Amino acid sequence: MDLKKEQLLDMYKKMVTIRAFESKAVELFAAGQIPGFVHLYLGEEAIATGVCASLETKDYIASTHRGHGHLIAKGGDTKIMMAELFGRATGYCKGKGGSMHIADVNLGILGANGIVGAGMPLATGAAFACKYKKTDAVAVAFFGDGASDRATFHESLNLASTWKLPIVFLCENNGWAISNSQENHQNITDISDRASGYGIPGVSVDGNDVVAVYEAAGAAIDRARKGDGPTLVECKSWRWRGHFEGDPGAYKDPKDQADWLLKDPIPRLEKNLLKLKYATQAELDTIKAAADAEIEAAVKFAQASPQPDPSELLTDVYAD
Amino acid sequence: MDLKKEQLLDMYKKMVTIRAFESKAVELFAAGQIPGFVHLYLGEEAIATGVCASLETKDYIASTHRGHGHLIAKGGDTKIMMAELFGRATGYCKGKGGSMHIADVNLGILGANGIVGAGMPLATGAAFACKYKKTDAVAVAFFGDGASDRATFHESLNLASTWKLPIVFLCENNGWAISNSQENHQNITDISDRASGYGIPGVSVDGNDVVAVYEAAGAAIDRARKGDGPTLVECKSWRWRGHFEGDPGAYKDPKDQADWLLKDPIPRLEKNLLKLKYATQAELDTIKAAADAEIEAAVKFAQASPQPDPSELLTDVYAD
Amino acid sequence: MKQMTYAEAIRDGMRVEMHKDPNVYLQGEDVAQFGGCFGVTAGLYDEFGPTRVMNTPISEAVIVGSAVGAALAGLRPIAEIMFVDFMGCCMDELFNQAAKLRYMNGGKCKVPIVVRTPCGAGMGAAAQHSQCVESWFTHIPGVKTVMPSTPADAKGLMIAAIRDDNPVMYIEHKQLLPVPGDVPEGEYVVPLGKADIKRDGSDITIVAWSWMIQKALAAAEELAAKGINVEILDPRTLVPFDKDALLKSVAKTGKLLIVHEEVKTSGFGGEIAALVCEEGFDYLDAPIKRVTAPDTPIPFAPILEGAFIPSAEKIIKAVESMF
Amino acid sequence: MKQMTYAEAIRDGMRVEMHKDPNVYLQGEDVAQFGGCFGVTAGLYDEFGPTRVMNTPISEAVIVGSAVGAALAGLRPIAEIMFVDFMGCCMDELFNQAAKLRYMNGGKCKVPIVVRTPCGAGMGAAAQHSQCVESWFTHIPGVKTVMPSTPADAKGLMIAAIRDDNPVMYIEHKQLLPVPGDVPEGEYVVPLGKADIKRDGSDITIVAWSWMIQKALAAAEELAAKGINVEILDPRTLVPFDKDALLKSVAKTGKLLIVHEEVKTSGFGGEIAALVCEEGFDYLDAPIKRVTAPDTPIPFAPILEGAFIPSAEKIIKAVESMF
Ligand SMILES: Cc1ncc(C[n+]2csc(CCOP(=O)(O)OP(=O)(O)O)c2C)c(N)n1
Ligand SMILES: Cc1ncc(C[n+]2csc(CCOP(=O)(O)OP(=O)(O)O)c2C)c(N)n1
Ligand SMILES: [Mg+2]
Ligand SMILES: [Mg+2]
Repeated sequence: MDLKKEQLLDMYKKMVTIRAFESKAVELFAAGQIPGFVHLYLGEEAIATGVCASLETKDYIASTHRGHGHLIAKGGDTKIMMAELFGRATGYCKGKGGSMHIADVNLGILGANGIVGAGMPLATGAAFACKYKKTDAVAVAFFGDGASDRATFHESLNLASTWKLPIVFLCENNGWAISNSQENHQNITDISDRASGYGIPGVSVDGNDVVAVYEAAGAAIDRARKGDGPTLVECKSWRWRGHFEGDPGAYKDPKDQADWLLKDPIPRLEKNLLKLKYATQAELDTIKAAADAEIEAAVKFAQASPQPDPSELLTDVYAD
Repeated sequence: MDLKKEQLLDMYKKMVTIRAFESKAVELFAAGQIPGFVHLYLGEEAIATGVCASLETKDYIASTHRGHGHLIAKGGDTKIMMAELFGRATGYCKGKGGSMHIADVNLGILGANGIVGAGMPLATGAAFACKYKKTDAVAVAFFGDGASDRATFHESLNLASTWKLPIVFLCENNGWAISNSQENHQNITDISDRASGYGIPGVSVDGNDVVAVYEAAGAAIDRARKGDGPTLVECKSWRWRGHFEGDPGAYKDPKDQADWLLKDPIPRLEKNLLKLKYATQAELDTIKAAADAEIEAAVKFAQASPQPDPSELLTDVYAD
Repeated sequence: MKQMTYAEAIRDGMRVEMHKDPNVYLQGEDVAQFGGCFGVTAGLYDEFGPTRVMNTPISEAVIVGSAVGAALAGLRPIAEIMFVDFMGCCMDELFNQAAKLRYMNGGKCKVPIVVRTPCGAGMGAAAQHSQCVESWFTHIPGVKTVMPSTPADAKGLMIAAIRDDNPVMYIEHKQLLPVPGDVPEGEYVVPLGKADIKRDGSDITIVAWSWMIQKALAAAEELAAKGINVEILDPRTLVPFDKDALLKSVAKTGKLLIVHEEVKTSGFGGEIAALVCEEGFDYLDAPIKRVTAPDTPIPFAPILEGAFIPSAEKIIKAVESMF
Repeated sequence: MKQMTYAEAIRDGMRVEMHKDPNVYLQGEDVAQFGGCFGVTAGLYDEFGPTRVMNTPISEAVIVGSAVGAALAGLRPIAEIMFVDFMGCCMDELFNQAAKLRYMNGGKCKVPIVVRTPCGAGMGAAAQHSQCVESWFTHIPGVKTVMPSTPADAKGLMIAAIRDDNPVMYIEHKQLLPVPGDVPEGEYVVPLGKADIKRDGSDITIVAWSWMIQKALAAAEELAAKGINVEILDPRTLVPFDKDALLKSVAKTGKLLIVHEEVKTSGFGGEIAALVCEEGFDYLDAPIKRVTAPDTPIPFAPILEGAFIPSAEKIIKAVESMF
């Protein structure tokens, strides 16, 4: 592990910001302030954070329906994000996208996506563009365990491998595809086992250990950047909430849920930081408080933002 | 190998019948007597023959655009087949299907298919029906190396494995997807390597050795019939002709082509039969001559058959 | 008669047939214990067990494709696609497989599958979870397309769809799922291809289906107060389409307004307009008009989504413009 | 001007843009050395090399989906789908990705891709390799749909399609590929959304596109001999659709016959009929009619396929019935 203090503290800041954003989204949804479907990243903060720590703005990511964490980790502004969740004109998508389509294209985000697995072909194409233009940028496709059963997984990994594209396929295995547990939707334990079918390396790591994620994803990103082609990285974690807000997640075994809550990635990183003496508890508390304050401000911004003008319905369909 | 004499001779008969049928199709297409697209099975006769030797009428197969061999091996009548290639009312599909859709549904054939890879989901469903109805029938999905890159490959193997369905995924790796050689469309050598991504066994065999095919496919079929779930079987062979008649196949290396022609599965089986003293050369010649005669008769039948009545255009769209 | 919601009525239709015919089974994402994303299949897993109500992986192509294969092998599958918006992930299986296998095999097989799927906007689900694309399916010979607007129709058409020997797209509207209504008990069948007059009238015919029937009914009440007596025709199934019923109504009223939630261009309204032009031109005493969604993706913000969905107000305005 | 076939003209359009803009590249099954299933891309691999003309695996979803991703990252991909019949294998990538990303992102990105694909019957290729389904694409806001009928249009529209910042379905007709014609050299652009009068006339307007222009022209010659002077309007692009040109023509002739090779129900003809009803009803002195393929899959036997395809004879009969 060759993580510097600032890097690790920056990851900590990202993770608690995601945590604060998502925790607030729980409240706001329950209070009826956020319309539509909201899929939260609570418990999975270490994955996006650990991965994006090795990415620059020029690099691409494809996000998912569970995309808030990806956007924050890639550098998104929580005010503009919150405004989008509220459907306001000041949001990233001018209120046209909402939680399921939230993205900042200027940060290299190829869209959050309401179609499970749809991000993989997009990221494959972006990776092709990086190779074609001979930039040293790379692409990362985030997707879930459920998405690893979709058509697009297979076609994307096969093409990316055959063309040796600079891409990382980053599977967030949180154990569930809505109500369907992993063992009910595929007959394998390690999704990284699928890599060999494409002639690429596959690796599985503890997705609740941000350092482990950073190292595995970082190595894969390096490999891609050097021109050695794609890697399949599986990060094993757990979806704390129901599939979307409103789903109580009654299908989960309470014991499993309790066990996983104990594996919370944030205290784990805290312990690490304290042990390394990179921060005191007071300093960590300050970072957390700042994240909470940032999100409070984001909510205020969103609430004070105007609704889109109804004429916006008809704009942005075609580019001229 | 526990193949009885009659079995082996029956395979020989099937193989030479396929050879005769396809050789005649070359001529007829060149002479302008067969319209549309014709994809020939020349050189791959051992695969369908070796596989179908373990199947009964109640068992299902999904065929492909290169389907004549499958149909003959599953028990199809060459007269009715030839009539279909000619587009005559007496053909298997009343002239509505042609070479690309030729099938006998009463032999458990789920259709030849013009959509690459489309047979795999169909066979998966038929295998589900076998399990659901608790018959001990099984399904075999034939598909090519090219088809192993399609969406449907992935989704079918995953579902069949998760549900432990009685099915064999039978890949005919003939080295080519039209003009694209295997190494240009996938970054693996053995397509059977894809099996582990679904938690099922995978095996690769010499597809020009009918006995090897029989054994590998037979073991997989047995496994399926016993309720132990799917197997991926890859049979390596070579497409002798262009992709379809009319394609000279100029992209093939002449040396590769010559090498593979030497691996002709029919003389290979002949040698075996002679060595085992299951037949004399004269007996084999008689079988061949009978096959040729059968195909001649099939052509006559087709040529003498009526065109479909134009009113047939509008029938068979819906079942009432 | 029993009072139940549209969702319950759909389920009741499936139940009746699953009890009657052991070859009927249900597969889809989260349809088992979870009861489906909208609760439509709740309880069926407990009632019929894990061999007849099955969760699938997220694999739309094989959900539909395996249903086709199972149907060829003698079963009568009901396959749920969680949102009609996802049909792009399994279009080949519907379009080139389910729809054509019978024809390509010279009529020697049949493909009795029902693809159940919810459509429609109104819940802030944005561009990929709110659409209506029924005209696509009507453009595929070999497929039937069913779009019930009431609980009773939902049940009766479900039973008819399951019994039909052809692939049927059965499209439920998300906004209608909680709507209650009287539903006949037992084997209640509404034949495919028979329209229903949802409101008798004499001055103008509105043809609408699914959720839009409610919008049309609301508009008709207000128009009645203004002295315009609207007839509302619900085709219930777009294929087969009950042309005779429509022509009869237009012959009576002389005017036709088409209302649909699909985007305008190449929505099924175009087909209806063309049909009436071809066979009922002389009945018309005013141009046929359409009230539809605009040609845009569906926006997230409620204020924009509200402007997207055809409203009673827009229907009223369009009707008034025709007098 | 240079004499070339429609296939050569398509290729010439691609060549011009590939020389001009290094971000334009081509991917698809067998498009490289093999030159594509119909030879349309022959020579491009030799001219532009393996980094700009690439064979893909048989993976339609990622052919289109990766084109979308590459476009988001600044390239201008041309993706070939070997037959339009296979669009069901990548419909989601067109429908929910290419078409909607711009809107869903509040206009902050663009998706300049061209999906080139051949359509049409007439070669005995049967039910899964002979279809026309353009109306599907016209039902997807965000996508443009181009269907050239002549070599010159093929080239000019190809260049316009590549330069367009939106996803464009560019649909070539297999029967037109070998047809020769005069084609301007260099950067010849035919703007999307501008119809062309393929034959001037005064008695009736026929709107047709792609291969059907040839059928309509043949019919018009015979009808001229019978004293009926047909105007043939080729919209060239269905989205955007040149409504003004059509209304102008119908205003002149008073009659409209729509001819398309798609099956009848929910073909684009319905949309045209509805448009003219809405905005040109008073111009009409006879009911709008359609000559289309019947609502069936496409049969293999040449005698049946011949009966499937709309013919000059059927057009003549339909025109005569309108006088
Ligand atoms: C093609 C498609 N099928 C189904 C859905 C409905 N759906 C949304 S999220 C989801 C589960 C996704 O599971 P996974 O990929 O593991 O991601 P997670 O939600 O666990 O993060 C499903 C089935 C969809 N949006 N798109
Ligand atoms: C979905 C789809 N994509 C492309 C094609 C065009 N096509 C027909 S056969 C073929 C090659 C198939 O290769 P393979 O699966 O190896 O079978 P083979 O022809 O070698 O037997 C292609 C690309 C098709 N029919 N369907
Ligand atoms: Mg998951
Ligand atoms: Mg092959």
